Amino acid sequence: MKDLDLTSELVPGLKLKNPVMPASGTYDYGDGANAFNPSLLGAIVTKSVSAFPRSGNAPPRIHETPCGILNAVGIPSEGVEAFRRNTLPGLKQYNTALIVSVAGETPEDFAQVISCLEEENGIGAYELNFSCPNLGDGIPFGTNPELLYLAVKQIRKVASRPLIVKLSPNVVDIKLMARQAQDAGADILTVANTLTGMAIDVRRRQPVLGNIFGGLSGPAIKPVALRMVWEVAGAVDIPVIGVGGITDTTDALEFIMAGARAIQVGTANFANPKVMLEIIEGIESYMEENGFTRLADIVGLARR
Amino acid sequence: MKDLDLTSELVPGLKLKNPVMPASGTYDYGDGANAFNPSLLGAIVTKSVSAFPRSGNAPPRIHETPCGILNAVGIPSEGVEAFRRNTLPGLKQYNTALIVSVAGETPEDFAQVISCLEEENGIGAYELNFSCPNLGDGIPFGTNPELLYLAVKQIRKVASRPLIVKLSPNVVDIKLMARQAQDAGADILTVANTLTGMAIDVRRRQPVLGNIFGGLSGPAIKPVALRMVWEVAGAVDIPVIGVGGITDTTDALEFIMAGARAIQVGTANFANPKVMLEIIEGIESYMEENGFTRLADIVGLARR
Amino acid sequence: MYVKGKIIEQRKLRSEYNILIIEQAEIARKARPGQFIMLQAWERGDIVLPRPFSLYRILPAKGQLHILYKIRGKATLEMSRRIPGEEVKLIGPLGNGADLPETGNIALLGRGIGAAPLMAIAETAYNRGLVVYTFLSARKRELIPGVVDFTRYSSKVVLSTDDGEENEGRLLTVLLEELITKEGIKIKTVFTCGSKRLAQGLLPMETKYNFRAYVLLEEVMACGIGSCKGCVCKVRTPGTPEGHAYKRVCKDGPVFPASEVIW
Amino acid sequence: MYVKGKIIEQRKLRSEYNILIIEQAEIARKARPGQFIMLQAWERGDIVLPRPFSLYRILPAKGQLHILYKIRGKATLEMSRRIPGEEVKLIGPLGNGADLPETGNIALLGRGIGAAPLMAIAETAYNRGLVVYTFLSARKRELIPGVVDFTRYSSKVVLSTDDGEENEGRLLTVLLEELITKEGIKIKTVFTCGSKRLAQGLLPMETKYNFRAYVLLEEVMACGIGSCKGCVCKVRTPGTPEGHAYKRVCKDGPVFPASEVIW
Ligand SMILES: Cc1cc2nc3c(=O)[nH]c(=O)nc-3n(C[C@H](O)[C@H](O)[C@H](O)COP(=O)(O)OP(=O)(O)OC[C@H]3O[C@@H](n4cnc5c(N)ncnc54)[C@H](O)[C@@H]3O)c2cc1C
Ligand SMILES: Cc1cc2nc3c(=O)[nH]c(=O)nc-3n(C[C@H](O)[C@H](O)[C@H](O)COP(=O)(O)OP(=O)(O)OC[C@H]3O[C@@H](n4cnc5c(N)ncnc54)[C@H](O)[C@@H]3O)c2cc1C
Ligand SMILES: Cc1cc2nc3c(=O)[nH]c(=O)nc-3n(C[C@H](O)[C@H](O)[C@H](O)COP(=O)(O)O)c2cc1C
Ligand SMILES: Cc1cc2nc3c(=O)[nH]c(=O)nc-3n(C[C@H](O)[C@H](O)[C@H](O)COP(=O)(O)O)c2cc1C
Ligand code: FES
Ligand code: FES
Repeated sequence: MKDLDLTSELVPGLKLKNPVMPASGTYDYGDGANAFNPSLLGAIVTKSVSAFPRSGNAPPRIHETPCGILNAVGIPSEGVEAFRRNTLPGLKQYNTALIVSVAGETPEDFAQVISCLEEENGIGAYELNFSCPNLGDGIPFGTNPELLYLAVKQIRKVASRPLIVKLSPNVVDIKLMARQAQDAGADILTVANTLTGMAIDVRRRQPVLGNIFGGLSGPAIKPVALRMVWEVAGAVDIPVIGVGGITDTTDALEFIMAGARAIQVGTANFANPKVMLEIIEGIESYMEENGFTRLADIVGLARR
Repeated sequence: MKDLDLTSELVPGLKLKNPVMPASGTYDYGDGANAFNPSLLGAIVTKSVSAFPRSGNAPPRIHETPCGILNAVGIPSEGVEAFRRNTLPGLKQYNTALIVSVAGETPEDFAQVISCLEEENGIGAYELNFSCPNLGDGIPFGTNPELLYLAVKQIRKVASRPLIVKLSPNVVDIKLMARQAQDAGADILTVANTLTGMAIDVRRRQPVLGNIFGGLSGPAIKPVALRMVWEVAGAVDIPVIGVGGITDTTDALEFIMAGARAIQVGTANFANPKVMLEIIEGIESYMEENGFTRLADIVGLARR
Repeated sequence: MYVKGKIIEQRKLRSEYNILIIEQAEIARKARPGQFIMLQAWERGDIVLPRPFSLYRILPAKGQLHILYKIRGKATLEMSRRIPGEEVKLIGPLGNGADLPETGNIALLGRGIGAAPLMAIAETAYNRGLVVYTFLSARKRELIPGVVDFTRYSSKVVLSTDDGEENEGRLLTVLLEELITKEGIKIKTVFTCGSKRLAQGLLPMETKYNFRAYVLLEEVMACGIGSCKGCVCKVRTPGTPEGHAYKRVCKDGPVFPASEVIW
Repeated sequence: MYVKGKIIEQRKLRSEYNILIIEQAEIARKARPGQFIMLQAWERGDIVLPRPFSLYRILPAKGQLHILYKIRGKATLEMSRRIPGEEVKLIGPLGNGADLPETGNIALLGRGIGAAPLMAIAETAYNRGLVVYTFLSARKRELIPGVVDFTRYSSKVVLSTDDGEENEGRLLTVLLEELITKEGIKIKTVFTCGSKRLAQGLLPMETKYNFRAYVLLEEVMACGIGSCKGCVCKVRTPGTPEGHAYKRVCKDGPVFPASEVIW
C-alpha cells in the first residue's frame, strides 16, 4: 500500500494528496459533527461565498426525487467580510488544500470577493460558481459562452491564485463553455453543477419548493455529469474535476476513467458522512488490486 | 364516473379521448404482446420513421442507471416506404388518434417523410423528433433556436396535418426553443426528449454503450422534464404534451398541473406494460374523488 | 456522530404509528430531550436522504433510543419493514434540545405525531422533579400516541379530539388556560409541537400568564448537521436589516421560542 | 402476456446460483424451451427495468416455471431475497424458442449459467424421444449447475472445468468431436449457450459433421417484446446492402443459427 501515489497535481502549486473533495455547499467542517478528520481529504471546498450577506430562498428548500434531490437553497452567505473573520480561520487549520467557492450575480461581484480574499494566505484556489440556477431571474452568464468568457477574463485579472470555473450543465454544448473558460484564463474546470428541475405537490396543487425551481443532484444526474466530464476532458488541456451523483468508489472511478483528475462528492455526504473517506480507501484498493501505482495511470483510462 | 370528461382537444380536429399516450419508441402495437387494447389510449405514437432505412447503433444499446435508463438505439427505421406498406395499415385499425413520429438529420429528410405520408389517410398528426442525441455528430438543429425555426417553417409547408414539435431538453432555454417552434408554425409541443448521458464499465475500462453516449430517460429525469413543461406552458399559447419519467398517476398529475394537456409514458412501459391504462384510470379516480368533471379543470392547476 | 444501531423492537401501535427501539448506547448517553437523529433504516435504493426523527424516549441505562413514527411515505414505509436484529445507521444526537427550567411546572401541548419529542421532555422533566401537564390532541382518539406513558410522567394528561369524543374537541390552548385560571396552576415553560395553530395560540398567553413558550419545528432536511442550509425557518432577528433571518431547524433548532418564529 | 406469479420455492445451490420456482400456470402452459420471461421480483426502488431470464424448467402439469439464476448485480440480489408466497410480475413467454428436430440426436453445449435454457431443451427433447448429449463447462465443478437433472434427460453428460478437475479442462467442442468420431454418434442439432468461443468453435464442425448449430444469445433488454429495439445482435442477412442487419434478441431470437451471427 505504501507505494501507492494518490496525489493529483492539478496545477503547479496545487497538489492534492488524493483526488477526493466535497462539493461546495454539502459538507460541514470542524464543529465536532464531522465523521472524520477533514485533513484526510484531497481538498476542502467551502460553501459559495458572496460579496454581501445573502439570506437565500424561502423554504421549503429541499425535496427528494427518484434517486436525487432538488435544492433551492439559493446561496445564503454571510458575505465575504464575515467569512474572512469568522469562518476562514477555522478552515485554514486543516492540513489540506483549501478551495474557496465564490458566488455572485455579476463578474464584479466575483472580483470583489476575490480581491478581498487575495489579502489572505492559506487559500489554494478559487472555485467560481457560475452555475447556480437559483440566483436571479435572467439567464446567468454561466450558460452563455460569450458572457462566460468575458466574466472569467475579468475575474482572472484580480486573482493571483488558480481559478477553477465550475460549469453549469444546463447548456447545449459543455465543450464550448469549457473552451471559453480555458481561453479566458481558467486553470481548472469543475464539471458540473446541478440540473434545473422542479416538483409539484399534487395534494396541495402547487410547486413543492419555495423558489419553484431547484437544482437536481444525486445519483439521478450521474449519467449526464459523467458525459459532460468525458466531453470536457476531451476538449480542453486544463484539468477537470468531476462532480454529479458520485456515491461510491465505482462512481468515482467512472469519473476518473472518463478523464477527471479529481472528484467532488455532494449529495452522498448527507446519507453517509463517511462516504468520502470510503471512496479514498476504495480508490486505493482498486489501484492495488489492479496493479496501478499512480493515480495518473487511471485518469482517462476509458478514453484510450 | 359517467360524467367525467377526460377528452383533450389539442387542436381542432385532434381531440384525444384521454390525455395518455405512449412516448415514441417505447411501445409496441398489436402483435398479441399487448397487455391491453391500444384503442383505449388517448393516442398511439409510432417509433420515429426516417426517409430511408436505417439500422441504428451498435450494441449494447441499453444500460440501466439509478432510476433511469440510457438508450443508444439510434433510431433504426424501416424507412418511410416500408412503414407505409408494412406498418401503417395495422396502426390505422385502432380506434384512437394516430401520431406518426418523424426523424431525420436535415429538414429535407423530415419534409420527405411527411410528403410521403400526406398521401395516406388516418393519420392525426406528425411528431417531429428534433431531439435525438444519437443521430449524427454535429449539434442537431433541435438545440439551435435559429435552425429550429427554419426547420419547422420548411416542414410546415409540406404538412397539412397538425405538427407536433418534440423538443430536446439539452438546451439552455427551453422557452426560447418553444417560442421559435410556435412562431414557425408548430401546433403542439412535446416536452421533452432524453437528456444526453453516458456510463463507463469500470471492470472493462470503457464506455458501456456501443455509441458511447445515450439518452437518459425514466424517473431520474422527471424533475427536469417537469420544470421544462412548466416553463414552456407559460411561454407559448399552443398545447404542451408532457413526457419524461412518468411512472404513475401522481407523476402524470404533476405534469398536467404544470400545464400539460396530454402526457406520454416511455420507460415505465417496460416494467409495467399496463401502466398507461392504470394512469388513465388513476386520473379518472383523482378527478372523481376531488370533484373535477373535466380534464381541463386540472390542466395548469398548480400555476394558478 | 455517525454510528450504527441495532433494532431491538418494532412495535405497532394503533393507526399508522409505530415505535422503533434502537440499541445505540453512545447516542443514548449523549442525547437530551428535544434532540433528534437522522436515521437510515433502508438500503440506498431510490431513497437518497436520511430522515429526521425526534427522540421519543432516551434510555441511557439500557443504551436505547425509542422513535415514535408515523408511516407517511416511502422511507417510513421501509422503516416499518425492519425487524429486530437488523442494523440501522444514525447521525446524532442533533439539534439544540429543550432547556428545562430548574424548578416549577411545565406544560406540553402536542398534536398528532407532534407528541413524539414531548415524551422525552416529559420523562426528563419528571425525573428532575418538575411537574408536567400534558395536553394532546388529534383527529380521533387512536391518533393520540403514548397516553399511558405520558400519564406516568405527568400530573395530568388532557386530551381533545376533533371528533368530539375527548373534551368536545376544544382547543388545547383553551384547556391549558382553564388549568391555569380555574385550577390556579402556575406554568413556567410550555413546549409545543405538531401544529402551527397551537404555537400561535400560545403567543398572546405568554405575557398574560407569564410563561415562556417554545415550539419544536419541522422542516425538510438533507444533512441534519447544519451544512446544507436546507432546513430553514424564518426567525425574528434584531440587528438584521429586515429584522428577521433564516435559521436552520437542524442546528439552531429544532426548539425555538414561539414568539420568535415568523410563520 | 403480463401476469403475476407466486414464488413457490427459493432454492440455494452451491456458489452464486439459485433456483426460483414460480407458480404461473398460463406461461407454463404456453412456453416452449429456449423461450424466456421478463421478471420483476422487487419493488420499483431504483431498478427501472425488468430482467430477462431463461426458462430452466417448464412444468405445465404443475403450472410451474423454474428459473436458474446467478447473483450478479442489484436485481438478481433482490431476487435472491424473495421468499415463498411473495408475488412476482412476469412478461412472457417471450422469444422464438428452440426448434427441435423430429427425430435423432441433439447435443447441448453450455458454459456456466449458460446451462440454464439448455435444461428445458434437454427435458423437452427427452420427453419427445430424442437422444440428448450434454456438455457443460465452467471455471470449477461447483459452477456447473444442474448436473443431476441433466443426467436424467441425457444419454451422456460430459463435464469440463478450467481447473482441470473435470476432463482436464478440454474444450467442449473437442469433447463433442470425440463423441462423434470415436463413439460414432450422429448429431442432428446442436444448441449452445454461455460462451462466444463455444459457438464459434462449432462453426467449422457444422459442415464437417453435418449438424445444424444454434446459439442462444443474450443482450441487455429493456422491453423484451420487440418494441424498444434495444437488444440487437448482428446477423447475416442476404438482400440487405451490407449483407447483415441488426436483429432483436428478444423477438427474432434468442435462438439463432450459429453461422448467421456476426460477433
Ligand atoms: C426535527 C424533525 C423531527 C421529526 N420527528 C419525527 C418523529 O418523531 N416521528 C415522525 O413520525 N416524524 C418525524 N418527523 C417527520 C419525518 O422526518 C417525516 O415524516 C419523514 O421524513 C417522512 O419520510 P417518508 O419518505 O416516509 O415520506 P415522504 O413521502 O418522503 O414525505 C412525506 C412528508 O414528510 C416530510 N419529509 C420528507 N422528507 C423529509 C426530510 N428529509 N426531512 C424532513 N421531513 C421530510 C415532508 O413534509 C413530506 O411531505 C420529524 C421531522 C423533523 C424535521
Ligand atoms: C434472453 C436472456 C436470458 C437470460 N437468462 C438468464 C438465466 O436464465 N439466468 C441468469 O442468471 N441470467 C440470465 N440472463 C442474464 C440476466 O438477465 C442478467 O444476469 C440480469 O439482468 C442481471 O441483473 P442485475 O441487476 O443483477 O445485474 P446488473 O448489475 O444490472 O448487471 C450485470 C450484468 O447483467 C447484464 N444485464 C443487466 N441488465 C440487463 C438487462 N436488462 N437485460 C439483460 N441483461 C442485463 C449485463 O451484462 C450486466 O453487465 C439472461 C439474459 C437474457 C438476455
Ligand atoms: C444542498 C446543496 C447546496 C449546494 N450549494 C452549492 C454552493 O453553494 N455552491 C456550488 O457551487 N454548488 C452547490 N451545490 C451543488 C454541489 O456542489 C454539486 O455541484 C451538485 O450537488 C452535484 O453533485 P452531487 O450530485 O454529488 O450532489 C449544492 C448542492 C446541494 C445539494
Ligand atoms: C428505448 C427508447 C427508444 C426511444 N425511441 C424514440 C424515438 O424513436 N423517437 C423519439 O422521439 N423518442 C424516442 N425515445 C424517447 C421517448 O419517446 C421519451 O421522450 C423519453 O424516453 C422520456 O420519457 P420517459 O422517461 O417516460 O421514457 C426513446 C426512448 C427509449 C427509452
Ligand atoms: S438539514 Fe442541512 S442545514 Fe439543516
Ligand atoms: S428488449 Fe426491447 S426490442 Fe428487445
